[in-house]
Order: sequence, then structure tokens, then C-alpha cells
Amino acid sequence: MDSILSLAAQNLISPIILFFVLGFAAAFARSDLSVPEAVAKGMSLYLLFAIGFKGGASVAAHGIDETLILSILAGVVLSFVLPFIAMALLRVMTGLSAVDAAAVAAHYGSISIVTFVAASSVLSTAGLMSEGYMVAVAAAMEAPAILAALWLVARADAKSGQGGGMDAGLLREILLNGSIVLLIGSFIIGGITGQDGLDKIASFIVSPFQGVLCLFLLDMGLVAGRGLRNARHLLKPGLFAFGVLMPLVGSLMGLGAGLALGLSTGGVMLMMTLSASASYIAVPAAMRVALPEANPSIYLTLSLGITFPFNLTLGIPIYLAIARAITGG
Amino acid sequence: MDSILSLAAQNLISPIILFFVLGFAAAFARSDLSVPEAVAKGMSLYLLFAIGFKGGASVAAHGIDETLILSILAGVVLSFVLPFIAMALLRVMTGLSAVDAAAVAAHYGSISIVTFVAASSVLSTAGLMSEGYMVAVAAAMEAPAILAALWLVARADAKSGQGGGMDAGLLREILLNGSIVLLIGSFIIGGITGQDGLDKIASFIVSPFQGVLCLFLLDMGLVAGRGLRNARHLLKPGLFAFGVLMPLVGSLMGLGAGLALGLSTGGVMLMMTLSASASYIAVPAAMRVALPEANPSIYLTLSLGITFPFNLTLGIPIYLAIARAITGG
Amino acid sequence: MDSILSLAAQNLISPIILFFVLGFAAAFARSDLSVPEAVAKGMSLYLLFAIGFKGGASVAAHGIDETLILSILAGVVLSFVLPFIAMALLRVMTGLSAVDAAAVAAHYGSISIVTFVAASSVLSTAGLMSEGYMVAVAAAMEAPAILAALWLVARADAKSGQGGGMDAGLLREILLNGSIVLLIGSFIIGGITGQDGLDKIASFIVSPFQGVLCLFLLDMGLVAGRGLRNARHLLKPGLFAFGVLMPLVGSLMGLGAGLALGLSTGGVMLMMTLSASASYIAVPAAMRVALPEANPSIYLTLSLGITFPFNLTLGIPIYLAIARAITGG
Amino acid sequence: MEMHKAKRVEITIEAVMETRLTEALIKAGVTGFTILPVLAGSGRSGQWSREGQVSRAGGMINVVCIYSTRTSGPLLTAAFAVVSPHRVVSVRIVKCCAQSGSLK
Amino acid sequence: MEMHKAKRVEITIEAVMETRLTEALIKAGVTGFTILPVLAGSGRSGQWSREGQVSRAGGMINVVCIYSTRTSGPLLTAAFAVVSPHRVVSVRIVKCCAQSGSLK
Amino acid sequence: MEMHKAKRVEITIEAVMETRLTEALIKAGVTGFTILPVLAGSGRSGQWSREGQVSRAGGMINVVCIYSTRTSGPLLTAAFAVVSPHRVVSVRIVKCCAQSGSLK
Ligand SMILES: Nc1ncnc2c1ncn2[C@@H]1O[C@H](COP(=O)(O)O)[C@@H](O)[C@H]1O
Ligand SMILES: Nc1ncnc2c1ncn2[C@@H]1O[C@H](COP(=O)(O)O)[C@@H](O)[C@H]1O
Ligand SMILES: Nc1ncnc2c1ncn2[C@@H]1O[C@H](COP(=O)(O)O)[C@@H](O)[C@H]1O
Ligand code: NA
Ligand code: NA
Ligand code: NA
Repeated sequence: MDSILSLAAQNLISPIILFFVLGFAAAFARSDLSVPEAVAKGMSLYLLFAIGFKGGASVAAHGIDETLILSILAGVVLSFVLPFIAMALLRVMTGLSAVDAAAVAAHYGSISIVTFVAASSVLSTAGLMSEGYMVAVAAAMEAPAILAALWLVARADAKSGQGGGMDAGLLREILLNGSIVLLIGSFIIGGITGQDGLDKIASFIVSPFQGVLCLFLLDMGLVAGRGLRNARHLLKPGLFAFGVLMPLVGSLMGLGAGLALGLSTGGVMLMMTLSASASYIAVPAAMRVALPEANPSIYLTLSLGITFPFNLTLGIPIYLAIARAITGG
Repeated sequence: MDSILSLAAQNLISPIILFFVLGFAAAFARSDLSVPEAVAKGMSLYLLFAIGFKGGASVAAHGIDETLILSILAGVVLSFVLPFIAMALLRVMTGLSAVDAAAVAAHYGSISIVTFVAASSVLSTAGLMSEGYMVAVAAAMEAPAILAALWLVARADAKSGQGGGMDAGLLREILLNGSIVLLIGSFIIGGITGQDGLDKIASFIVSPFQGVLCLFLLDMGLVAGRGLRNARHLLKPGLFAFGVLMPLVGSLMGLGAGLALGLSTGGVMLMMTLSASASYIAVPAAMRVALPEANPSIYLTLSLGITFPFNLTLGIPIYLAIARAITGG
Repeated sequence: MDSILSLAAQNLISPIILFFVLGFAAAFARSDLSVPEAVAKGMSLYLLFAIGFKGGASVAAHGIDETLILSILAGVVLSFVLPFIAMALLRVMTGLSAVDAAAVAAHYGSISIVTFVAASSVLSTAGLMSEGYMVAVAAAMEAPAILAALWLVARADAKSGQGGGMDAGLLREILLNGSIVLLIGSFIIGGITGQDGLDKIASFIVSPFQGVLCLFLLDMGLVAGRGLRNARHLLKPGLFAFGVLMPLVGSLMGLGAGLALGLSTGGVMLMMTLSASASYIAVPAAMRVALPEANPSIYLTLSLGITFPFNLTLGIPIYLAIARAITGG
Repeated sequence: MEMHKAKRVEITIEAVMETRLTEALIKAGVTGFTILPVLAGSGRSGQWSREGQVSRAGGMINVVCIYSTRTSGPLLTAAFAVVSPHRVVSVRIVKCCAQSGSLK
Repeated sequence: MEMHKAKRVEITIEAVMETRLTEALIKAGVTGFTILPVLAGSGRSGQWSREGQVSRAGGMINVVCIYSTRTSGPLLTAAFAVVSPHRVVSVRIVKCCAQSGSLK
Repeated sequence: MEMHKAKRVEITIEAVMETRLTEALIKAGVTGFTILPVLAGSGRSGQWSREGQVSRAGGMINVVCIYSTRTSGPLLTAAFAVVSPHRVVSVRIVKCCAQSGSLK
């Protein structure tokens, strides 16, 4: 407990968290500070490119671990199962309609790549290694949750002709969405070019990485803060509680999977973080197409306004402490 | 005098000045070279983030100087007083209306953060240190000039119901404008995380800084050149003379303050530069809201087309030479 | 032959090529991966800035070579002559109208700066030097081809009043287009500030260069792939064959020029690459103004969809192998 | 320049629906349209802004389509089939004229 | 899809006035509007362009607001109260129709 | 606010033609116009998008010009002289009103 607190405190005064808090506070104070959309997108491309490539290069360096395939499979299963748990919690804790609840559930099965990046950077500050292929696990966990949610909607509301529309076009869009393609593509290129390739571009993707992450989290703080301020009337206590409880529940599922797979301490902690995190890029876009009746303010506010800040500030140190305590790492 | 000239010559052939000149010349030759708005904004966010953070980390390293508070107070007073001097000079030297003159005066009380950055980089080339908190002084000098100008308008033209509109909304916008929030926020975060934080992101905010500044000044040259070309018919000799005289007058006020505070040679030179520089980001935006009757072409052309290039090329070496001669640094 | 193949293979698994391929494949799979226009433009400004500056600094370091002027002249002549050859080939190989053929011909006389950059990076991987002023040759080769093409149209179709419109405005636009101005401007500034200047900004323009190039080529792959997918119905076999044959023909002309000038192995290879490459930035823009009747899909698809990928993957290793074999470098 | 009578439909729709809408238009024989970016907006589903956003989910585009008055039927039907389940749609029709030949 | 008669106001105003204008609209009960970015323009106060600009001072936005013909009074009054002291405003009203329910 | 009758011309033209068109407008005495960015489009010369583009060749802009009904002649003539050789032009005229004084 003590170590969690001191770790949380240490995490809270790292530059990346402080810039997130700065953005959050600026949005609440209604400052006009803002990052242009193109710059924000450019930074997100940079982050996906960098973590994908580094993951691939690390796999190339350490050899393909026998648990790689199993870990990816575990990720797919987790992503598909978590929405069902989320749905059950939502029906108990909140008064959301079936469609709104399913849309929210999809977000919690999927993952937030920035939370993953922040966790990786906490890991490296703590001097812990992790499996390079966790990046591939992250990519594999993006999509299955969406299918689970659509299935939930179809089941809950078999008569409503509108909802849960899944067609070939949407399936292609989900599986080939920009962030998955860039992440997996960079991972493969990093794997092919290995240490040689990494040496060539290290001063672009390794050394400035933390700084770009600070600026990006400033923007995330601004967006999350602005969203929360605009939609605070939606935040009933039940919803708020779900936004904090669900990541903890998810992290325990991730813990189980990580231990079963025999991952390193860092790998277990990243598996917990992935399961705990909620999507705010790929899934919202898919929901606008597949479940247009669901209210975007609800799922965006929950995942970006509550769960993302929670994971960033308190969740990550908690997951690390638990992973360390249990694996003895 | 000799040293001023050789310093000016040396300053003039530094990459940052030459890129400014390139942009200026390209704009005058009507080249279609241009920097997208989003990229220009992205670079300005980077510069604010970097100088704020470095300033804060430097304060953390050297301890809080007893003159920190006094220097900030001096900055606030200078920013409030300079518009009155500018106003008096404008009424004598030009035929501007009271509203236009007040709007111009507000710009000269406030500061140009890019001029400050360029001066800092000349300082470090010259091997001189300065107080890290000068960044905070810069931030403190952004806003008071706006209040002074509105007061000037209200006094000059008590009957005109329209002008000088200052309400709670505008005051919040001015005090919480994006650049102040980012600068002060980064300063505080730099102060909290100190050398540790700086080490983490140094390869983002320290090493590439000069290069980004070159590209940014290329853009400033393009914008300043285009503005000057479009509005050259406005540039009566009196206005032009004001654009060169006022920074010199301001720098002397800054010199007095810097000496009184007992700042280092570098600190005195930065105080002179801040007082000499004119805003072209925060103040124009505030003037569009508060003094919509003032002609934006006049104040933008003066501050960005005349005073900014003057300070960048001749002003900065002059201020450095004077600061050195007087403080013996 | 063997060395060409192994070099091609080695080239094909470099990160920059693999990211191009990733973009190309993503576009064909209709992924929604995309780079914002402002970010793409920002990266192209960065690349022009960096290669211009490094070229200038290298000239400053090695002294002005007596062949500098001759090389630039040779570039101008090549750029003017190549469209005539391209025109002749197009009339034989394809059924394009005179106007469309002339527009295509203009692209092949001019150059692709990204192909030049990719070739330079292959050179430095191979441990070869080249003349720093090749950057100036590249800039000099951008425009003459446009004049040649307009002359071709005027000759082919003296009656059609519309086509081939060249006026003072267009001439200025072509000669002062953004990329020429930035490239030449940075070259001159690099030359003036020399090694000193380069040291100041090396961590911006040297170390992260390869990484930015990867991201930029990802975008080029996306744009080329999307263009090719949309316009594949235009790609008759004759056109396709021209898109592969013409760069080879061009490279031989460049080879002759390089040998006649007595350039280094690297210089010869770059001269071949410049002659082989086709423009897709400056010339298309000029053609929209000067030859609005020409179909942009044809010239963009050929230069960006066929010749650019060909040069990037196979052409560059071929040119390097030939240059090495003949100069013995 | 000869002017013809035409209609102008303007559809504000989620950015993620762009491909679906344009494919529906092209399928309906409508090959002329222009897409404008949208910065921010407000409607029944609340206020939003593109500032700092990375996801395409939180944004709209503005699709403008000019067509001759004779072809209105199929156009509207095709567009509305895509558009109707979405809450965030505004369709406006104005009388206007356009350069001959650019309509379909 | 049922069409109703509606008005379309288009206001070109300085970007710094955005919040003031939208707050005035919302206060007046107008909750539907769309904001388009503007690249460049020209008017009585001269020509301008957003290229390379950092300050929001030198730019405009385009606010489009569609509303039923019955609610025109309060809308215009609210918008114009914000807009009138500014020289850089253009208001245009066109007859148009919009999907039922998206107007207020 | 007094409203006047006015015309609204909207020209979709290649971005590279921007300066030529605005210079022609200004020469014709038309000093009020607004330029909107265009994201993507489709017409007789095919579909295009600005995503990831560096060249200005592959893009359009949207020039909106409001002018009093009395000055239509010279405006159209000036604009069309620039515009006509280009295939990618759409001109639309709508009846509308604008704030007095901002027209020319
Ligand atoms: N009355 C209106 N006038 C202009 N734009 C509107 C109007 N209603 C909705 N919109 C636009 O359409 C989007 C979706 O509307 P809604 O589905 O009502 O939330 C809004 O965010 C606005 O950009
Ligand atoms: N007649 C017009 N047609 C279209 N846009 C206009 C017109 N007049 C003004 N504008 C726009 O409104 C802005 C401010 O106009 P002004 O206050 O006249 O300088 C201009 O920069 C244009 O973007
Ligand atoms: N009917 C139309 N409605 C709206 N925009 C159009 C229409 N036709 C053409 N455009 C726009 O004008 C551009 C050039 O048209 P075109 O010359 O026909 O290829 C297109 O890319 C569209 O952006
Ligand atoms: Na999750
Ligand atoms: Na000042
Ligand atoms: Na060539």
C-alpha cells in the first residue's frame, strides 16, 4: 500500500502527467489554449509509428517468444469478453438504454494506446523490461470488443431494425482502421529491419519520444477537460462509479491472463493496463457508423473524461504495484 | 560602438536571422512559399513549451532568487506604463486617431515572445547566463498593457459608447490566453520536475530548439513580409519612425528596471528586450474584441512589419552591447 | 548484375522503402490511414530546409568546386532537353493527345526532390560522398522542363488559342515557387553559416532526418496508392511502359552528363537519379495553370503512381550499380 | 456563360460517413460534389469542436451537391438512405444556377 | 423526408468572436449551427490570409445557422447584438428547407 | 440591421488559380470575398482529396462573393475570364441579402 502511494505520488509529478493536468485545468478554466487538429493527428501518427517500430525491433532483438501467439490470442479473448462484463455492470449501476450501454461496453473491451504508452514509460522509469510484442497484443485488442458490442445490441434488441448494423464495409473499416494499420505496419517493419533500422531512426523515435508525449498529453487533457465540462450534466454518480470501477475489474482480468501466460512483471503490468483502458479513437468512430442511436457524449465522456485520467494518474501505479507484488518483480 | 557593429554583423549572419530574411524576401518577391497555419501554431506551442520548461528547470536548479517576485512586479509595472509613453509619442509623431493610437500602444507595452527567444539564443551564443525566471517576467508582461490601453481609450473618448469594452469575459480571455497558460504552466512543471524532468525531455526541447526556431522565423518573415507588402500604403514616415524609436525608448526603461533589480548582464539585456518588443499574438486578438473600431492593419504592420524585424536584426545586438557596457558583464 | 540485385534487395528492406510500401498497401486495402495535409506540407518544408542547408554547409566545407557552375548548367540543359525525348516516346508508345503528352513530358524533365533525398540516403548508407551542390543542381532542374513543354504545345498546336498559356505571372510563379525558394534559400544560408551554423541545428536537421523521411514516405505511399487505385482505368500498357522506360532513358542522359563533368561516383549517381525522376509537386501545379486542358489524373498517376515507386525501389539501386561500375567508385 | 436552374443540397454529416455518402451519390449517378471541412458545431446532440481531436468520430463534414432540377429524385433518395438513421443531418435545398455541363 | 421552410443565416466574423457569438445564439434559444473555417478573405478592412498565422486575431470563421422562419426575430437580434460593433460582418439570408426537427 | 438584395456567387476553382481570380475580382472593383478551404470533391475530372497532399495542384478552394444586384455584370465577366478555360469551375448564383455597406 505504501509503495502504491509513493509510486502514485512519483507518477503524479512526472512531466507527462503534469502536462495532462495542465491541459485539463486549462480546459476547465476555459482558456483558449488549443492544439490544431492536424498537429494532434500528426503527434498521434508519430506515437503509433514509434511504439510500433520499437516493439518490432525489440522482438527482432530478443527473438520470437513462444508466448507471442498465445498472448495475442489472450488479448483477442479479453477484448471480446470484457464488454459482456461491462454491460452487466452498466445494467446494474446505471440507467443507460441497451444501445447506449452496449456502445460504452465496446469502449472498455477495446484499448487506449496512449494509456499503454504512458504505462510503458512508467515501466522504463522503474527500470523494468517488457515483452516487445505487447504492442501487437494492443493492436489485436482494438477490434474484437466492437463485434461483442454489436452482438450485445442485436441480442438485447432483436426487433429494432436499425441498431447493430454490421456490414462488410464496416468490418473492413474496423480491421483496417488507420491506427491498427500504422501500429502493426511499423511493428512488422521494426521486426524486419531490426537493430539496424532502429539505429537509423532512433534519434527520431527514441530520444524525442517523451517530449512529444508531454505535448500530446497536454492536448489530451484539453480535449478531455473540454468534453467533461460540456457534458458534466450527463455524469450521474452511477456512471462515474462505473468509469472508475470498470478499469479495476478489467485490470484483474488482465492480471489473470498475464500470470497464466507467464509474462514478465512488465508484461503483466501492460496486460493489466490494456484490459483496464478504454478506447477513445477507434471505437467511437465505429460506433458513429454502427450504432448511430447511441449518444456519443456518454461514451466519450466516460472513456476520455473519467477512465483515461483515472488510469493515467492512479490506475497505472496501482497496476504496477500489484504486478510487482504478485510476480515478485 | 565598434563592438555593437561587429555583434550586429555576427547576429545578422546567424541562421535564425537569415531564415527570417529569407521569408521576408520571399514574401516581397510574391513567392507562394508558405507554412500551413496548423504547422505554424504547432511550432509556436513547441517554443512556448520549451522555453517555459527550461526556465522553470533553471529556477529549480539555481534556487528561487530573492529578486524573482520583484522582477515580476517590475515587469507588470513596465507593461502598464509603456503604453502611456507610446501613446504620447504617437500623438506627437503620427496622426492616428485616439482609438488606433491606444491599440498600437497596447502592443508596445506587451511583449513578443519570439523576440525574447531570439535574444536568449544570442545570449547563449555569447556565453552569457540569465535568470531562469525571466520567462515568468515575460508572461507577466503580456497582459497589463491591454488594460492600460483600454483605460487610455476610455479617458480619451469618454463619450464613445462603443470603444474600450472590457468585461469579465474579456478579462478572463486575456489572463488565460493560450500562450500565457502554456508558458506559465510549462514553467511551473519545469520547476516541479527540475533537472530530472529536463533530462527526460531534453532531446525534444533542448537540442532541436534552434532548428525549429529557424523554421518558425522563416514563417514569421513570410507573415511579416506579406503584411508589410499589403499595408505599405499605411506606413507614413511618422509611423515608421515610431516603430523604430519606441523599442529604443522601451529598452531604456527596461535597462533602468534591470539595473535597479540588480539582474545579471544577461538578465538586464532580456529585460531591455522585453520592454523593447511589441506583441503580435495576444494583444491583436484582444484588440479585435475590445477595440473593434481600431484598424488591425496599422497595429499589425507596425509591430510585426517594423519593430519585430528591427529588434531581431539591430535591436538585440544594441541591447546586448549596452547591457554589457553598463554592467561590465 | 548480381550486385544490382543484392543492392536492390538491401534497398528494399530499408525502413524508408518499407514505409512507402506500407502506405501504398494501406491505400490499396482502402484503410482510412491518412496524414493531414498540414502535416504532410510541414514535413516537406522540413525536408527541403534540411537538404538545402546541408548541401550549402557541405559546399562551404569543401570549397566551391570549379564544376559547380557547369553542373548547374548541365542540369538546366538536361531539364530542357528531356521533355523532347519524353514527348517523342509518348507519341510512339501511347495515344495521348498533344496537350496531355506535353504535360506528362514536363514532369519527366523536372525532378522529384524526394527521390533525390532517398538516393542521397542510399549513398550515405553505402558510404559514398557526393558533391554538396547537387542540391543546387536539383533546384535548377525544376523549372526549365515546364518551358520546354509549353513550347512543345505551342508547336504541336499553334492554332488552339487556349493551351500553352505562359505569361509573366506564371513565369514568376514557376521560378519563385515555394520549394525552389526554400531549397535555394536554405542552400545559401547553409553556405553562409557553414559548419558553425550546421552545428547549431544539426540535432534538428541531421539526426532526426531519416525518421521524418520514413513518415513522409508513408504519406507518399498513401497518396500514390490512392491515386493509382482511383485512376487505374487510365493505365493502358503503353503508358505503364513509358513510366518505367523513361526514367531509365533519363538516367542514361544523366550518366553522360555526370561523366562529362567528372563528378564523383556519388555525384554521377545523383545526376542519374535527378534525370530519371519525375516531378509531382511543382510541375503539376504549373500545368493546372498553364495547360488546364491536360488531364491531371494522367500525369499525376504516371509520375507519382508508376515512376516514383519504380525509382524508389528498383531505379536507385540500378543507378548506383551503374555509376559504381563505370566510375569504379 | 449560360446559366441553368439547379438545386443545391447541403448535407452536414459525421466525417466517418463520408465514404458511405459519396459512394451512394456516385451509385445514384451524381458525380459532382464538394466536401468542406467543418470546425465546430452544435445540434441536438450537443456542441462539439475539432480542436485537438484525433478521432474522426467527433467531427462533421459539409457535402455540397449541385444538380439539375430534373435529377432531384434519385439523388435525394440515395443520399437519404445513408443519411436517415443518423441524427446529425441537415439537408437544405436552394434554387440556384450553375455552369452548364458541370451538373448531372 | 419532409421539408420545411427555413432561413439560413451566414455570418462571417472574426475568429476571436466565436464564443461570444455562439453563446449569444444559445442564449437566444438557437442550438443548431455549423462553423466552417475560412482560409482567406477581403473586405473593407483589407485582404488577409491564415497562412502561417499564429494569432487568432487575423482570421475569420463562417457561422451557418438554419432556423425555422417563425423564430427569425430573436435569432437575428441576439446575433446582431454581438456582431454589430464589428466591422467585419456579413449576414446573408436565403430561403431554404431543412430536415424536420433539426431546426429550433 | 437593414437588409439589401444581393447576389451570391460561389466559385469552386483550383487552388493554384486563387491569386489570379482574386486579382481579377479586385480589378473589377469587387473587394469583398471569402475563401473557404475544400477537403475533397468530385466532378468531371474525377474524385480527389487533400489528405496527405503536398502539391497545391490537387486541390480546390471555394470563393464566395456577395455583391449588390446592380454590379453583377462586371463581376461575372471578370471572374469568368479567369475561370472559363478551366474545366473545374462551378458558378452558382443565389438570391440573398447582406448587411448594408459590406457590398460593392
Ligand atoms: N439548425 C442548424 N443549422 C446549422 N447547422 C446545424 C443545425 N442543426 C444541426 N447542424 C449541424 O449538424 C450537426 C449535427 O446536428 P444534430 O444531429 O442535431 O446534433 C451539428 O453539430 C451542426 O454542425
Ligand atoms: N461582399 C462580400 N462577399 C463575401 N465575403 C465578404 C464580403 N465582404 C466581406 N466579406 C468577408 O468578411 C470579412 C470582413 O469584411 P470587412 O469587415 O468588410 O473587412 C472579409 O475579410 C471577408 O472574409
Ligand atoms: N455538381 C457539383 N456540385 C458540387 N460541386 C461540384 C459539382 N461539380 C463539380 N464540383 C466541384 O468542382 C470540382 C471540379 O469539377 P470538375 O471540373 O467537373 O472536375 C470538383 O472536384 C468539385 O469539388
Ligand atoms: Na480495455
Ligand atoms: Na514591450
Ligand atoms: Na527528370
